[in-house]
Amino acid sequence: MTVPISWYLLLSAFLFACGVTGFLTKRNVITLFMSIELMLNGVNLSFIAFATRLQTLDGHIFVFFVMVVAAAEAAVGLAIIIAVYRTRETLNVDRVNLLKL
Amino acid sequence: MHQFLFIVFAVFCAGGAINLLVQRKTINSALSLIVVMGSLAMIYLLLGAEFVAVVQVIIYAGAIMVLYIFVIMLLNAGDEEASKGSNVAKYFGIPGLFIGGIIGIGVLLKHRPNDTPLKLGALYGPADQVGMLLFTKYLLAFEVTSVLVLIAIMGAVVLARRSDS
Amino acid sequence: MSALTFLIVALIKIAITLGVLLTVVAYTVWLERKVVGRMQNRWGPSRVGPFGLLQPLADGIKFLLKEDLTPPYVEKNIYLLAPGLALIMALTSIALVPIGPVIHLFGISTPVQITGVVDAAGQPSDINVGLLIVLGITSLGVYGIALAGWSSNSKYSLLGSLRASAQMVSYEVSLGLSLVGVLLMSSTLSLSGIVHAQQSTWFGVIPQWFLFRGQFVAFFIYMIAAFAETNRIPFDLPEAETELVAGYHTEYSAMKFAMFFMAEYANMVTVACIASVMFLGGWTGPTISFLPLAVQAFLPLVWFTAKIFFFLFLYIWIRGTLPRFRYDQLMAFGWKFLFPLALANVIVTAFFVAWRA
Amino acid sequence: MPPSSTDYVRILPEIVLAVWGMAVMFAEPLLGPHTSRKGLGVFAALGCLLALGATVFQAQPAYAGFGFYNMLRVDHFSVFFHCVVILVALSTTLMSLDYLPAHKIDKGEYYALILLGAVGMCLMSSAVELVLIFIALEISSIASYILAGFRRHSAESTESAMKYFLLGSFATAFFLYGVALLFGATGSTNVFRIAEVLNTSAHIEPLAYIAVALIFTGLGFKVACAPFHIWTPDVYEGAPSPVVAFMSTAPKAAAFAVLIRLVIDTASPNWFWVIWVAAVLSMSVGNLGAILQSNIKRMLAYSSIAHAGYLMVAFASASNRELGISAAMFYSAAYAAMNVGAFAVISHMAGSHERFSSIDDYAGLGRRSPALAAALTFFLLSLIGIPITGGFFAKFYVFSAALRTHLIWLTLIGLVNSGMGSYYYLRVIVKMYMNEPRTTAPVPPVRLGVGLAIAISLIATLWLGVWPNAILHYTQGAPTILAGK
Repeated sequence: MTVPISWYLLLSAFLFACGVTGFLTKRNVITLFMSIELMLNGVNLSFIAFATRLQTLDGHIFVFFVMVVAAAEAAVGLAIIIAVYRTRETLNVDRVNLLKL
Repeated sequence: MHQFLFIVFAVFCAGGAINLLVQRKTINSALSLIVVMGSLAMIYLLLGAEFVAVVQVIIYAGAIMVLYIFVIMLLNAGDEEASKGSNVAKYFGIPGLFIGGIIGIGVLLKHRPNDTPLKLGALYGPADQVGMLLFTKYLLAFEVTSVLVLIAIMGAVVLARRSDS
Repeated sequence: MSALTFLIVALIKIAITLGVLLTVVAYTVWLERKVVGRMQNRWGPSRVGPFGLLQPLADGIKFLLKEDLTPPYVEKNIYLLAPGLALIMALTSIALVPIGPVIHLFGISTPVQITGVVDAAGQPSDINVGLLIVLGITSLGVYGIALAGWSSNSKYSLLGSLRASAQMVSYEVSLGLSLVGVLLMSSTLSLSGIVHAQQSTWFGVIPQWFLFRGQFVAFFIYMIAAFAETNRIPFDLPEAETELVAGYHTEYSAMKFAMFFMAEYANMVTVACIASVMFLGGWTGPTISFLPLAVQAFLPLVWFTAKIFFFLFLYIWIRGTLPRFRYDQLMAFGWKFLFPLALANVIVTAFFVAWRA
Repeated sequence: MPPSSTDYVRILPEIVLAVWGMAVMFAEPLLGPHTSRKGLGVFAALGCLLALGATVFQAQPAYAGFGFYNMLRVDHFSVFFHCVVILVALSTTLMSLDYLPAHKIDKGEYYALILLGAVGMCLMSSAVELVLIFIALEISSIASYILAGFRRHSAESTESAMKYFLLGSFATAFFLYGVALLFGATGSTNVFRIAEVLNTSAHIEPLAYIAVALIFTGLGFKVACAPFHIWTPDVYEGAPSPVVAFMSTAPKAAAFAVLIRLVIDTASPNWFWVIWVAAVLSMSVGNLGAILQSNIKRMLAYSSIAHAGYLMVAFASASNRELGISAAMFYSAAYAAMNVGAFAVISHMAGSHERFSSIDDYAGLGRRSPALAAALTFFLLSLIGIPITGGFFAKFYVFSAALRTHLIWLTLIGLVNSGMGSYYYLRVIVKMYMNEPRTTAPVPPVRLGVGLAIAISLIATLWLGVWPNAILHYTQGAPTILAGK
């Protein structure tokens, strides 16, 4: 039994879309960050699926770099959250509104 | 078997992703994200990317998400409050996403003729070969990531350290 | 081997391993009480059965029959999930540990390892990235503790679990790095492959364990980090009872508490297994030729068990001896001493391996 | 085959910057808590100078070409952007020497972050492999996020960092998805290989179009062109002024470099209408937004969106490779010079806690500090595009490139926008010379660091405005090389 590659790509697109939706609708900063992680995960699945179709390990390598970047982003992002929380005492993005958007 | 396993984990994945959106409690969202990551690791295994799968568990589920949970606990992030903020993003973003999704699916469906079927473990990615590639062809990228990590560490320390009185 | 036989063999192996593991866990508790008792000039448990040998059974019955409280204001789902998660993660990793060589029983050959199989050429093989899976499962173990503390809705629990997760994440780095030296020398990530790399001896006497092949620094780093990973004295800050009542399991009682308890001891056993596989040659050991063949077949298991119990005794011994660290000392020790040392060990080993090649 | 010594020369500027950054990082904890970090800043500036020297060394024809397993490529194009980025880093370092102590954020990590961030920006201009481009992009972005929040006790600064981070990572995810699809559609992550596949194969996979759109979205966020500009005003307002000088120019120039390499070299021309739309939107939104602002940093933020729009005009005309690309390169250099200069003056004027950042605070500056006012006037005139300034020739080349590729409407819209834009720049100048000062407090004396930063920008702007041929000649060499395999 085989699985067509488009199934993998659809799943990956779905995860990405969920991430985008979360980013646009959620109000808690930490959840927003998690939505971004979800988007990156969706992308990773695409990389692996394409690598499998093309029979090259380059896609796997890309996933490693994405993971490193995600880890770095998480560290910096959570530090920023802590800094924001210290000056504001809130995690709601709508209340972080000193600078008008 | 492959199809069955794929469907099971894909359902877990999609369910976790949806649950992340629906949940109001931050910690529940985080847990559903862990479920997504775990099932993605299983899907990588199905494709034969064993090393990537394990690293996915160790890095994503074992390190990054622990950090998230840690911060959630540290800041005592409870329920998400429903607030009325600017909804511009929603009004433009969601329809945009919808249209983008339709285009994407359209492309994929149109693509159907050369839709490659993937067998179980179709591209075997053992640790030694991945490492070989990492230290030859991608050597520069690998070295440059150290700068990235250094910046991240430094930034985290600078931004989150206690007030220097 | 047909699929059905494979399945049956695997199930039998799982059942046996799980049974043995849980027994070992139960009797480690007994051993601990007994040994610590002797160290402190007490008797330890002595009433239930000869030498108190039935004490674990009595404890188990007690845990089962006690009232199972769920405090109000807890996050119910996560509160119930956490102990299960901790126990499952603790029990899972034993599946990857090679406990013995290939055995032949009833016309079936199979290695004494749940994930191990015999390939077409009759050679034992297991998962290629076995060690990484063990590390992955260990890194997931922190969720049980973190979630327990979070969901209990109590400040002691929260503080305990914050400490625990920070501690485990920090020491995991040194733990992982300390194993890299061994990986460089054995050039495989498969656990049974690592055991095979240590099979030969020098002069027919001294075993070529990685501990004797220059990895003793790594061994000590591993042991220290492992103590911190399992939250044992002198690194048991998450449950430091003088400050935090009982840390993350303050709000747990009866069977749910017992699950945390079992998870901790199962983790100790796993850590000991990995230590003996990575540094002490796993199930390898001297063959004693005058014994009958049937007994000799079981010698590897004996060696393995002996090594495990050596480590378990070490745990108990240290518990009876050392005081607890202060939390900032613990963090400083992990990051400022252990981590650079582990890194240095990796670099030195890498140079050595490259020079030999 | 291990990399040769030539390979290392090809990343020499990056090596110098990285080593200097790490040296600053290591030196920081060795200094006592009350020691001034000015010495570290001077040291970092020296590192920038050395990196500039390394770039000049690298520019010799002997070192041109691919390096590190075809990961990067040294050519006119990369050398040009290296110089821009390193000069911006140098000016930022110099203007921060006195800003940091005044705001009680005198930390060595600041300089280390600028140097290490510059590593990423330099690599962005020379990388030809998407893996490396992605990592370099992230280095530059993450360094900018942290720098934006460097005044971490100020609510504005942390808020700016948060918004920048959120939208920046969001954009990164889009970029990455685009890369993944491009990888799937063409089977490679090498820019030249991708270009080859897309330009030669008879049937381009539709996936490639989606991929380019996603990549464009991601990079559009980074260069702040409309409709992906919303983060810009908030982030620029909250971030420390020297940091704004840095992140409104260097990462942007680098992102434009990536955009040039990727979009122009890989996409077939039917994509240029998207750039056309983005250019028109950016110019209009930027200029209209800027008119409404009362805070000078916000005003310049909107102006930077408008300038991104002008740059996009150059892109839209890049179907004529020679003119479009060289105009875009010239524009990014000119914009960097004049914007850094303007922000150098602003960061000097800002006072503690960035109190004086309203346009009204600049009233009467012509009398209070004639030299500063003259410098700011010069930079603002350059932003308008008055002759003898770099801004003039930048706009001139962009619009003439557009005209030569028969983009009449785009040129017209651009010119109208240019006229509209002059209003808000002139408003500041009028305020400075015609209005009464609000306070009698003397403007703090200009120290050496800020003075040098202003001088560098002034000279660069003037040079580009008076004698543009040398630069132009150099940039015109780039496109032919860029195209060649």
